[in-house]
Amino acid sequence: MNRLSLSQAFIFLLRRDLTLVFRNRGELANPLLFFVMVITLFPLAIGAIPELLARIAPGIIWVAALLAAMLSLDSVFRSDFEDGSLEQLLLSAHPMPVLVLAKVCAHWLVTGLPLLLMAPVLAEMLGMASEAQGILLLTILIGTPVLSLIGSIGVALTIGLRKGGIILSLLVLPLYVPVLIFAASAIDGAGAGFDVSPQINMLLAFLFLSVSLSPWATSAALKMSMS
Amino acid sequence: MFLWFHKFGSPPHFYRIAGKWLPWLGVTFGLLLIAGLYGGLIYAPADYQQGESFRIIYIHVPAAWMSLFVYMVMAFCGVVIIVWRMKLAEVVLISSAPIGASFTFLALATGSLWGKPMWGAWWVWDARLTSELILLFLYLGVIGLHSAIDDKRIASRAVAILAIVGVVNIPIIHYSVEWWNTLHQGPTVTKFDKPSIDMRMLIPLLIMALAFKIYYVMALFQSCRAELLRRERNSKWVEELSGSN
Amino acid sequence: MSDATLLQINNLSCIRDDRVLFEHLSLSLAGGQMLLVEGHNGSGKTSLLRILTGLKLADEGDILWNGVSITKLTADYYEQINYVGHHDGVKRELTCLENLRLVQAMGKPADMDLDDALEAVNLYRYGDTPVSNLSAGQKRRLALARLLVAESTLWILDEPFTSLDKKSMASFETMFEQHLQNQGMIVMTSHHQIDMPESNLLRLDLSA
Amino acid sequence: MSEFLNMGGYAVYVWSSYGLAALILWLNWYLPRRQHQQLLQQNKRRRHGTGE
Repeated sequence: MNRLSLSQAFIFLLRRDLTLVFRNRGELANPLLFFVMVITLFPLAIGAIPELLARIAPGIIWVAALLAAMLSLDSVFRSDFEDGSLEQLLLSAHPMPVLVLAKVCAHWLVTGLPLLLMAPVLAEMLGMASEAQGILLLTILIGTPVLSLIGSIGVALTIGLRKGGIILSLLVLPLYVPVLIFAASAIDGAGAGFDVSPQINMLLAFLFLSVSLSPWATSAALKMSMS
Repeated sequence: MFLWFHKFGSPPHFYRIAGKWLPWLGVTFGLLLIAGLYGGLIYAPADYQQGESFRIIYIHVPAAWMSLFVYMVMAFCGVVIIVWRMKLAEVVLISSAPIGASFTFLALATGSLWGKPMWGAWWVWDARLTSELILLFLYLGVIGLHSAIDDKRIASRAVAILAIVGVVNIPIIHYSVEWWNTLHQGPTVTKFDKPSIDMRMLIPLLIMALAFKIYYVMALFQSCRAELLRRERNSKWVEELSGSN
Repeated sequence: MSDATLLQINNLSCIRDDRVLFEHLSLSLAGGQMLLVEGHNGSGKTSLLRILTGLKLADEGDILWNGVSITKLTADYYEQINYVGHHDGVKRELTCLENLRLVQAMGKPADMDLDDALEAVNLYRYGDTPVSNLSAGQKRRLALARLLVAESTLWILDEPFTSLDKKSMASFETMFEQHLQNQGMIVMTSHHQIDMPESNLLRLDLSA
Repeated sequence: MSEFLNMGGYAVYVWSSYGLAALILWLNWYLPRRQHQQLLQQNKRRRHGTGE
């Protein structure tokens, strides 16, 4: 028998990770619930003033998405690290960055994508202008994979630590700043009726940059963490 | 060239050389500092708009420059660590982090001290201050990660990766923040570094910048020597060192 | 496999938190030979094995595979080795068969039917059982089944007989002998008494 | 002289900037130096402890 081709290996690992998640269905909803709850807290904290909420809705939704993405990150490599599957992946004959990309894709499909489905509901609850809602979805679609990709570097660096959680946020959040700026401003701009293609193009550029660079950094960091 | 690099990179050799250079660096720094202070505090005329308060830039601007410069040095060390696994680069990287963080903090604090009389508030979301704040977080991440990992050789590789990732992101973060700033506040905010600065103001600034750079090398050597002793305390050269004293 | 297949350890040193685990270690292993690494707890057995896999970097020295450093070979070397460490490296949520399929997908599949492999480690009945329902010994056997389904020359085994009973130990010893007869190589640690022919067995004691 | 110290009314801001800078630069130089000396002494003690 022959070794799997690279794309076959990629798809195999992606499917394996999805299978694993569906056999642990209980955890599937957690990041989404977190996302919804954080957003619910804002009207409670600052008062349910429609104009104010509509004004800050893009910011709230994006900050909540950012936190949800960050908190769910730990599960990308955690179980593989604990049961020894990760060292077997590192010793695989396939290039590690490709395998990392497969795992991050799977992770995004189960944590990032649900946010996309929930966002219109939340946008409506916060009274966001309907012109802005399409752009909101677009920014989440392009932006959350970037968060997963950058975040995976941080997880890989801290996976071996007993108290990795806090330090992970310290490492990852500053790197999320550009995505946050451009995504929130695109939604703002769309609400005010401006052309937001520059912001969307920037987000796309971030996506391409992080797809091509971050898997290398993540696999280097995983190698470091396993040694 | 490579041989020299290799020899310079050996811990005992660097330890000795750094010890020899330290006094000279100290003297150079002292002279530059006196010149810079004289130039900045006395020789340079007061700014026609900001009055005497502009003299804070002789601390603020060199500190801000150094905060970026030190991070570049760290990222360079990161590449050397990943590619050549050189011990000295590990020591330089981690010794640089607190110094760089200090410069960043100094830039932030002096920016705030300058902003109070100028803007009437201790903090405004000015592009440079915001970037410096994020840079400070990046430094704290490096320091935090290094101290969280017990095995120092593994910790060095971890911060090497982090520094490289950080340096790729710094320009992106910087321009994002700049862009965000013009979007929300308009370009009316007075900037420190005006393109047309008086020569009598500029020269002391450059002297101070040079003094800070020399200071960085001096503080770096000092703290590298301590770090080398700590890491290599069981090696032969350290034992010989304590024997000869 | 030709006779040229050779694993060389050159002047290897490993230092952990100031403590020298081993220093200037040199030896070589040819096809058909087995290296048994011995030593008390904390003498660096696991570290040596992990350095051999390339997961861990040595503080000094080099590992050569057919004369080429493994740090240069990476994927070409990984294709030649199989590692079973302290952790079983199997997913509890997946069934035995799914786990073995994953092993094949990530490595170089051997010409062995997965059912036959399960039969060989006496797990045939459990093919569709999730691993979470298996006992510790059964999980260990499943972990060792990776040696059969992914083709490799060098087996690196860290305490392979943990939680195994006498009977399964004996059957794995037969499997190891088979591998050596096919000019394979084994590097392993074990607290258990190994009942294998001494003729092609090398011993390395790290506590000395 | 007092005019110089007064800094055109900005004395608090200017001098606290320079003071802070002096403090931070001094700390970054002094702390590693002290550590270095402590390590040297520790080594000496260890050497004499095991050597004889």
